[in-house]
Amino acid sequence: MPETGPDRFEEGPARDPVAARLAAEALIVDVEGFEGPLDMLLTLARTQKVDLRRVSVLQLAEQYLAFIEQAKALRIELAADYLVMAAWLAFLKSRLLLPPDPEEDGPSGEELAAHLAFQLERLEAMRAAAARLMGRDQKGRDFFVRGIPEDVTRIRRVEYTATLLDLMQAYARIRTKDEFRPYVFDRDALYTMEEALERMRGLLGYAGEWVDLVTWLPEGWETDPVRRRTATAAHFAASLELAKQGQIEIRQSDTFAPIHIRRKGAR
Amino acid sequence: MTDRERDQEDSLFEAPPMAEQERMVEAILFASAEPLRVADLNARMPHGCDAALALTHLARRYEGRGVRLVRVGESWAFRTAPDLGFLMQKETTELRKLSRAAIETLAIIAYHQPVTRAEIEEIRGVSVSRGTVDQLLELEWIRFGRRRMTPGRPVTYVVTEEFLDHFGLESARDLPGLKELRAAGLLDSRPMPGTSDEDESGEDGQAEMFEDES
Amino acid sequence: MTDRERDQEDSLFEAPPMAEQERMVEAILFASAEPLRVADLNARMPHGCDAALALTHLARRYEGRGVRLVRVGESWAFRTAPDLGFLMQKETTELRKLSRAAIETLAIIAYHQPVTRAEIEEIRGVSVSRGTVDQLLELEWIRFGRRRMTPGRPVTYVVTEEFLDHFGLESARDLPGLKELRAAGLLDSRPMPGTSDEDESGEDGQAEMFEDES
Repeated sequence: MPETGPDRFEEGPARDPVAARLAAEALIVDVEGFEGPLDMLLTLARTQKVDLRRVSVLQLAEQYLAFIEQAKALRIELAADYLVMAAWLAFLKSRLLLPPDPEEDGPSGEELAAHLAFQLERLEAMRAAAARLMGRDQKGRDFFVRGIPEDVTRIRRVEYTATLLDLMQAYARIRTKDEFRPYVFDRDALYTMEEALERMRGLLGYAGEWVDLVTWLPEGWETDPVRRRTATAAHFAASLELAKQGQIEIRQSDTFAPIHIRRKGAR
Repeated sequence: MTDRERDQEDSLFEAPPMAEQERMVEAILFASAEPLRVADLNARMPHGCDAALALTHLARRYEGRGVRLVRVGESWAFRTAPDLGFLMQKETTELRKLSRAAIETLAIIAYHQPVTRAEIEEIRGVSVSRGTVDQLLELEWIRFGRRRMTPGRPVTYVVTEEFLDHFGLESARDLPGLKELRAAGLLDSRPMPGTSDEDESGEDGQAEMFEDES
Repeated sequence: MTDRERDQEDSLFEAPPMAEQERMVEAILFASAEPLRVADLNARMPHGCDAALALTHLARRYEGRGVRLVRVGESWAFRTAPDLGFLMQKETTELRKLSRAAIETLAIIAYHQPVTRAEIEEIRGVSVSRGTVDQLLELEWIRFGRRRMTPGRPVTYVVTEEFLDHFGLESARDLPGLKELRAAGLLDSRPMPGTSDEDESGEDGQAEMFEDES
């Protein structure tokens, strides 16, 4: 970033004297080096060379505002949080300088100043703590872990379980394989529309005259009520499909009357 | 401590005291990712150190401890004491359901014992894999019975005491028959039209089988 | 040796003698690069062992040696003595260069835990970049703590056992200067005068955490 600084200014208007440009560069470098406005304030506070607890917040505010002014004069773009801090410090400065307005409530200038001092002290304390932390002996640098750790061999013992119920169910399954079916899906008693469609296409050639759809049911599906129902439904759906395709005609003389079909164009 | 300090002062440009050398060897060997030779140790320790001597001291210190200093070829390393090797294992038990093939095979053996592999296959309608039988043998739920006196003298399988114990049975004959299974709702109680007689006969066959045995 | 044998016979179903337990703890911890909890040790040792007691004996035995038994939070590990670090050039791992922001953020989390991102930002006076937190999470030096019971239920950050291990700390209470900082009120979450005291709970949380531990 510092390298790009001068370039940016060289592109700018040439009226800036060299000295000002150098100052601007220095300032840019400085702003870049700060970790935000609080960090800058802390650096400024250190220049007062007093205990942070006795830092003059008013003086600090003035220093900061002067810095911002200078940056503005040099047309340095400052991040928004620097400007927010400047506005707040300007407000604080006015509070500190003017006699307290009894009409106005809210914290006094002194309270706000004390808080800022606290924040600075806390930030500095954390910096010191961080430095002490990093100064400790560190693993992999000062002390070391076992170089040849021995892996714990995991012995996985698999224990198989089966209950008497499992055993009996298994046996029942085998002994009755032909008839024993889990009653989830009874495929045997289900006639699909695809099956019916397939079947009817094959039979269509014979349907020159009107035929009752019921007589089209396949063998073994006419008596058992469950099978009859599913076969009928499948064939009905299939006949609708065939009618839609223009292959057959359907007629029903009355509600619930038998449904008749015949091949289209048979006559 | 003052002794050591004096020692160190005396030997500002000499080798550290042997106790210190021992510590160094200990730390280096502990942290090293591989066994180290005496020469490696000497190379890493301050000038004038005698790693070989420090090693003998250190080895003595670890005698009878949970870890020991051992020589691996030309090199040295710390190793777990052999008698504590069992601590380096972690046993985990995993419960797993028996596969369908295994439970079916087991059921057939239980209901039809003594039974040959060919018979099991005939009843199940599929071949029985070697692994399935091995697994049941390993679980000690089945064992070999007497050979069948038929051509080829095939081995038979029977269930074990361990099996009875696991399933809480006094004898294999306590296994419920098909009728009881049906009564217990384990079988679809709605027989297919025209097929009801068939499984009845199966049941008979099974009863027969147990009678054969006695 | 005969003594020990007699001991072992006597205690066939009792815990092994303490000297033996000490060897066991030594072997297990020597074999592990990671710190292990007392509960982990007990789980791997024979029934009835008292790993905690064995650890105190063991720690004494390794005092002043080249490797030391150290406590890391709830866990224990062997680590080389820090004064011998100079011998370990080979083992030295390249420590990732942490940015100033990362180091400060880490310190703030360690000293103020559990702490929210907003609180970290308030202390540093700048926003915390995602990368900074990610880096610390990746190093496993910090982890998410409980959510703060304030509006928005923000997540909090706390330091991990790996953090303690890395910096050779027994617990977060052993952070350097923690007492002084707390006495000076510098770990208080002091809200800006005139703002609502939503942050109050944060202060409680932190005090609580350190008290919990003691």
